[in-house]
Amino acid sequence: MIWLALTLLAPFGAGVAILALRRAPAAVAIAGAALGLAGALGLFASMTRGERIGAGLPFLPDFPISLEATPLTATLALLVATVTTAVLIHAAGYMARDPERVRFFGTMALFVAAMELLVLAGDWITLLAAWEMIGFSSYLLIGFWHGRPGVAGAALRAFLYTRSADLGLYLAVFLLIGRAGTSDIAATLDVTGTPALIAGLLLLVAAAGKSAQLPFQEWLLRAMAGPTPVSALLHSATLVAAGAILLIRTAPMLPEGVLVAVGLVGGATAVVTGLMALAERDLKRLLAASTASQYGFMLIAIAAGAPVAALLHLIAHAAIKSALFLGAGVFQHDRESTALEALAGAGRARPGIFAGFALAALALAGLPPMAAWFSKEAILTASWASPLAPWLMPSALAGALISAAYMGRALRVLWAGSAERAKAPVPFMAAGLWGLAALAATLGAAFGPLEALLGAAIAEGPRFLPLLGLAAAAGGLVLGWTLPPDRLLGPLFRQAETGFGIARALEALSTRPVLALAEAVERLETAVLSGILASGRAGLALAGAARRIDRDAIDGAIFALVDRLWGFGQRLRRLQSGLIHRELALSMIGIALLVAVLLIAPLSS
Amino acid sequence: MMGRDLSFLLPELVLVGTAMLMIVAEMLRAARLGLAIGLAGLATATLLTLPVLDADTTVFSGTYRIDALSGWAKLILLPGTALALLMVRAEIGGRLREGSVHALIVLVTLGALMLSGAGDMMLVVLGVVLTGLGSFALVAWPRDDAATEAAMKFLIFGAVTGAVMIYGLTFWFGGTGSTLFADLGRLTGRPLVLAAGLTALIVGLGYKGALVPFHFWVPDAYQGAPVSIAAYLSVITKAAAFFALAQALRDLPREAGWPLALGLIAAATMTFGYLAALVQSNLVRLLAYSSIAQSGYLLLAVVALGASELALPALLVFAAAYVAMNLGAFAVVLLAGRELSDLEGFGRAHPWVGLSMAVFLFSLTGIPPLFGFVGKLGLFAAAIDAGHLWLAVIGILNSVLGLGVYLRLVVPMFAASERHGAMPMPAPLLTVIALTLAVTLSFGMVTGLFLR
Amino acid sequence: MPLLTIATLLPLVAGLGLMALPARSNGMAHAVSISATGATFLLALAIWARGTDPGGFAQLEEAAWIPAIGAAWRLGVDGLSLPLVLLTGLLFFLSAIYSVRITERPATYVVLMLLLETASLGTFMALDGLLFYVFFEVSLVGMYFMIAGWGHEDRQRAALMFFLYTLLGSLPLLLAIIGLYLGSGTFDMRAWTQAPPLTGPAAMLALVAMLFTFAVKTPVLPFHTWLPAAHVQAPTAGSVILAGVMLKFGTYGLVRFSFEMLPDAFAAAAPAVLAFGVVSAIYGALAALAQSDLKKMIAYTSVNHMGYVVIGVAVAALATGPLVRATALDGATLQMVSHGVVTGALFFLVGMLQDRAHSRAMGDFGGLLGRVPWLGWGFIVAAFASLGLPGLAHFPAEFQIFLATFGTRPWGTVALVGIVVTAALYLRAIAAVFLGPANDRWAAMPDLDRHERLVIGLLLALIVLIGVMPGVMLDMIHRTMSGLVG
Amino acid sequence: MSGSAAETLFLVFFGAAAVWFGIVVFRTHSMVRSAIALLFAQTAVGAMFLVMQAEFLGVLQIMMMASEMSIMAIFMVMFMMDPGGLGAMEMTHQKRLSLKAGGAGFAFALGVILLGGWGPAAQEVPAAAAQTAALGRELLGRSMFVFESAGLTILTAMIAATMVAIAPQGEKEG
Amino acid sequence: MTFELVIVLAMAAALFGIGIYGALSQTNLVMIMMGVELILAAALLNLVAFWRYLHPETMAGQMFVLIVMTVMAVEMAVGFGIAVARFRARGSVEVEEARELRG
Repeated sequence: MIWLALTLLAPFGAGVAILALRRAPAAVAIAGAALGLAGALGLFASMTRGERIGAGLPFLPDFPISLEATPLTATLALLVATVTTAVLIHAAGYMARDPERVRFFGTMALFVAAMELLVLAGDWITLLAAWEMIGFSSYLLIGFWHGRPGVAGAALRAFLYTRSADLGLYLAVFLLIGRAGTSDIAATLDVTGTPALIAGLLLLVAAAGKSAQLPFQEWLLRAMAGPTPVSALLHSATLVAAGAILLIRTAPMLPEGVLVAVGLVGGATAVVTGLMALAERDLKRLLAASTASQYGFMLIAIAAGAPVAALLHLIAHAAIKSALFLGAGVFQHDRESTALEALAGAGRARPGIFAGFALAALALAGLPPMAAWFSKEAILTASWASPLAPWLMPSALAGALISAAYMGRALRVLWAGSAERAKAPVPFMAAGLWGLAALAATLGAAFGPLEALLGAAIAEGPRFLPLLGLAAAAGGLVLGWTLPPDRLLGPLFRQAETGFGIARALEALSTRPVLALAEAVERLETAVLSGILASGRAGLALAGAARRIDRDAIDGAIFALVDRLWGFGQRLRRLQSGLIHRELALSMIGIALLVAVLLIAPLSS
Repeated sequence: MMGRDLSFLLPELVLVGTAMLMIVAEMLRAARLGLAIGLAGLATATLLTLPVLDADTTVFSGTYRIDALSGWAKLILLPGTALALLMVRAEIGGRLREGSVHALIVLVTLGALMLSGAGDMMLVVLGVVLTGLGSFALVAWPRDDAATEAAMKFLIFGAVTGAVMIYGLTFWFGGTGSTLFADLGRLTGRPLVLAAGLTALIVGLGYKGALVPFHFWVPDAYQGAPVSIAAYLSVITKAAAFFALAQALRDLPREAGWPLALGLIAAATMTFGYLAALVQSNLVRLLAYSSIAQSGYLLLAVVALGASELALPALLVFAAAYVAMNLGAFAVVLLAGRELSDLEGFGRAHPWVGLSMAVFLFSLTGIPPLFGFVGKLGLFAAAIDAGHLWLAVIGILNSVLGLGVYLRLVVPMFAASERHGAMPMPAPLLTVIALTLAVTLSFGMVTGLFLR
Repeated sequence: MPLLTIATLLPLVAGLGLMALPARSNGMAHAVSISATGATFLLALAIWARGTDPGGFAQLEEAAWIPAIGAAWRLGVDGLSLPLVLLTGLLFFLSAIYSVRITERPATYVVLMLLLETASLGTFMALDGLLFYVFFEVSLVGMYFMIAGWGHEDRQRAALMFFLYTLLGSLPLLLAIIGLYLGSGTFDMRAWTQAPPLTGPAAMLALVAMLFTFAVKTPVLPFHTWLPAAHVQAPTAGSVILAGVMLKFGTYGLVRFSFEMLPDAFAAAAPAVLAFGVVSAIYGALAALAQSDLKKMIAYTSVNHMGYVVIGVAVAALATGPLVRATALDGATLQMVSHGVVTGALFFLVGMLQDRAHSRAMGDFGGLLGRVPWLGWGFIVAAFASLGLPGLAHFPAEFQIFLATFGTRPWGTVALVGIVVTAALYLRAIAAVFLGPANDRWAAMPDLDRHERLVIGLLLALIVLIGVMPGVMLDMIHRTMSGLVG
Repeated sequence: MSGSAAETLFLVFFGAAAVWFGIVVFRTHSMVRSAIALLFAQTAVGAMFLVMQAEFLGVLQIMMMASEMSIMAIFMVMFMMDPGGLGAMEMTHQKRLSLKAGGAGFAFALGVILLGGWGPAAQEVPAAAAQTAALGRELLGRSMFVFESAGLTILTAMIAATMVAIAPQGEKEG
Repeated sequence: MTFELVIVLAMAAALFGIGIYGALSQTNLVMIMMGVELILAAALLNLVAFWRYLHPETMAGQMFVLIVMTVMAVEMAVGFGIAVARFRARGSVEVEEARELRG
């Protein structure tokens, strides 16, 4: 209980305290994150002792909030806490001179709290709430430098893309709650049959949106407008991870049909976004595309029936990618740009940082004995063994090759150019980076016990698979180091550069119609209004405007209905000719009608 | 027998005496005295009505009815007449033959009482003629071009419709051998005779009650007459016509078809009145058309007669509300001027009177919690209860039209304008406005407590 | 102590007292206004503290009015009306505080506000059909004068449009009320609820009349066109009251009258009502997306949010299980409160922005967040609440509504696209007004002052409170709704 | 039966006369002639009353109409710029429509008369003296209120007529 | 039903028709009043005929006749009074000249 509360409330309290006190933001944030880390460690320790921890709070009638720590969620909580602590330490340096530090650290701390809530959620409503709140926090963080041109648009896009995909989660949650009669996640995992298929597909949509899988990858590439620590956090253990976490948690429920779809999305993303990363001209965008591609791997793992492999890769990737971003942040700090051209040689100017960066990059490429090697291995094994689809393994392998290639390319660019003199040393940033890089290198050792803890060991595959993986990694690195991407990719380069037109197609299919519809609605609104006005004016013209009463204040204001009736009144008015004999004659006609009615009415009744 | 009858007729007798005394006062050229006598007489008659309010009987072998309808009618018509007298005093006080006007008004009110208690065709005929003759003279009182033209139109319409009515009613006499409405049941199974008399009655009383298509005289007569006379005509004689219609029709089988005919007339009247009012720029004419529209609403209650118990109460409540709010509105017009443009900024210059006018107009529209709303509520309830949902719907649609009409007055009143400086505020007029305002405002909320 | 009667009449009496005073200074008018609305708010809290009765109405107060026709002064509250009463008390109080800046004929303005408060409270608490209608209509007159007298550029036209539209809309309700009366012989709404007096075609006719009224008031497509016009022209406090309180008359009536008093007819018509709700929600969101005028945009989002309420009520009639029905009604009721608080805050904020800049066009601004952080962050939080962010007021309500909808008529969840479109439009508005390069035109713009911070702070606190602990409202609502459907 | 035949004959004769003079009223182009024709028409009606054994009413009709018509003639001479009252002048408009209206009125009335189902006719009527006595009882008994109302109407008419007819002294004619 | 009754009623109906024609077709107030007189004469004839042939026992018929005669008289009196006033004000009693008030 206490660990659970500490994990959640420490970052939350830190965020509130920062925003309220507006003092020493970095220190408070790091303290909060550290306390949270302690809590997560405590939780994890409890798990290893076989305890189960849960808590409930009232929320909606019949649907309480519940929190739950299982080995899986505790592991994830620990991961989040670890990465965030490191990133916050780095950010203390990175943001040292920013006048809006308070807002930054406050939002970061709240973001972390939301992410922990997501991870530890025991019921769907809490999960959904946390899911949306991390979207909101990331909106604030991506839009942190809101004064700069383009930033607001990037933040907007990030939130909108993920929110559109979130509809899938909403519907899935409605469906699952409706089926199970409870919002408890564990209980709903028993759902089977068609509802499970539909819910699974809906969850896939939501996860694809958050994890920037095809076709939603675009927002992630643009989300680089935020400060680098933000990117580090988003890409590693938090926002983007949420999608994969969702699928990992619900994996027991997913029927085959969904798994095929997951595999399709994951495989395609791994390859396509990998190619995009290769063609990228901006370091941070390259890393972003690489993130999408790595999450594609995780989806492949889930499709192959090995969510544990996905979890391992998630952990490995979290450490690696945050380290890479922190490194990129340092380079950006030096060169005040993230364009690859501008960064040429930036690595050689800070060999220490570059070493950390390179370590992480090699890890990502999948070189043994670093973390990603193990996880990629596990994924390859699982996909080889998967009876589901024969193309899972090849696509994973291709993805691995491409990952290695773009990492090789990045290293080459950073090393090859002219080394200008670096600015002042950056101890905080370096500390964060090295801490993470070290994790990236060594985490693999922890995977075995972790698998044991989760009770899901990965089966051994054929012998040649590790060799194949190693070959892909090494080959990719070499190719990326030696060949410029346009030669490497050949005719694909142009396509990859523009993201294969997927983003444009998606916008053409969604945003444009919506905006067009909105325009149409607006036109309808004005047409309705002007239609009323026009008919009112026509009525006035019909009336011949016998007298001008425009002087009266009211006339300008007479509402359209009255306008229209005006003409009618004028016509009736002509009956009132003032000539008695005419009026009398009209009365006589009236009498005749009256007689007719009086004669006919009794007959009809 | 006769003593008993006369005791029921005390209010009428007091009023006759009052009229005689007023004529004497006029001969002595003592207009103020005449007015005082008139007010006192009206007050006495009103008080004398109270003891017989619960009666449900007839006097003189059924020719005159002393029942809830005629009793409440007196309670509405007599105070209304007193208010009208005050307005007349404010408008033409001190001018020639003022006393004749006062006396005529009391006499016409007597005719109105005859109508509202009529149990006999002859009384209806006499009532229509009496109120008509007095009204012609009242309208013609200024004797200028406009007034005489108005009176002439009024007269011609009145004479022709009156003659048609009399001719038609003779058939009812032929059919039943009686002139009592109570005997009309004998006509069952003779639709033609029934229709002839009905047509006649509707023509004669429809003219008096300003129903389409017998309304043509209304705007002209109101415009040509003094404003206070227009106010008087728009409430007292009109309300009396509806009371007479109710007295006559409640004994007739609904199968005779009159509910449908009257329903159609009601719909036409409401719609026509408001549509025509919409385009007026002369305030008196505008109010004339508005009062035509209100006639259509009053007719809703008559249409429901015999099918809904709510019909008579609805008729009385709305008539009371109508008398109060219409008199009030005319009183403000008397103060502000006869043209729509005279109202510009009036409410800002004289906030209390302006506010009163807004209250009267909103009440005429039927907006709660004003008296007019309660009246219309009863009318709609009666109509729906009687199975004429369509009429209620038309009534409601027309309420919106009416709002357009009345907002044309309210809005400029509160617009910024420098037109109005200090102006004389005759005390009688302020009294009228205050009293009608009190009734319009409070009776909407509290009358219910006194209704049985 | 007849707290309900006192709360209802207190503002009116204070207003009349102010009118009767011979000499009135501006300060005095506002002091009366703030103290009267404040006292009424306290009374509303006291009524809240007394609580409701799960079996029906609580805290009944009766007095004779028109005994002849069975109409009486009947007040009472239940879990449906009490949250709305509290909301009304709060929003009027805040409007009074905000309105201290009004210097144009403040006494009249205050009297109108107080009249409106009496009418609004009366509408929610009346247990007599006739009394309900009276209050319902009086509010119309008050709002008309409010818009016509203190509105912006084109106020006369907007006021007329508002008045004609809603009067035309409310008169059919009168017919329906008359129908209920004729069917039962009384105006007691409790009797109408316990034994629905109309059946068959008569009930259907009455329902159609009612639905028309409530559709105009709510407003539901295609009867919504008065709303943007009225909102754009209304003074800020008027907009807040209109959106925060008066739109609820429509949905409150939908539950209280259509759902409770004509259950069979409403159940038969519910698919159509649901369709209208869905179309309204989507249409409102799309129309809002196309606006460049902030106030108009928020006005259109009201169409969207109120559409969800309509969906909730329709689903409650369509669903079979009592749990689902209660969930739908819970959500609909909570959504009314949430919308009042959130949209109230948004209108206040736009009003404050307009006070400073004399413009409401998004394009005129940019980068204001750095200049006026209170205003900017207030708007951002309120906007995210409005687009349904969890932890803020709209989420629990919308979640319940959609949960029930999905379980009953899955196609109804099409309206979910509304939450994406509202997200888009708010983000766009935030980006245009508060983010991006700062516009030098507004370099001297002052941030919120003490009064304004109080107003916004209270509302935002409530938004978060409802979002995090909906139980404070929902428990009471849920008890009543469970009784209603069980 | 012969009495009845004579009655019928007289009724037809006077009836035809009344109708004929009625037509003449609107056929001449002189108001004086119109007035005289009306006088004859009313007199013929009065004669019919006599034939129908309503002697009192018949006499009343003939005398009243005679007096009234003379008043009317004087008025015409006074006001119509036509001292001789014999000159021709066009005094009609919308004749076709009026004819149709008159025809329709006649037709409807005739329809009611022919299809009214009046039942058997009474053969005997009270003698003149008895009639007058009964009428007196009716006047002072059952119909007293009506009768008094008629008196009140006449009073009103007097006041009304004098008020409008007398020149507005001090305002227009000094 | 009897022949005499129908004859008289038919004659009255004819007078009624003529009266209506007159009231509608005449341009002069006095002439219009003559039309009204004819309609009232028709009513009188009706009443007497109904009394004579259907209800001789009741005197209400004769009473009604008296009332209608009164009505004729007073209406003419006031009518001419108004004619005088009109002639004073305008110099004519032509109805077509009376169109100041309209609309």
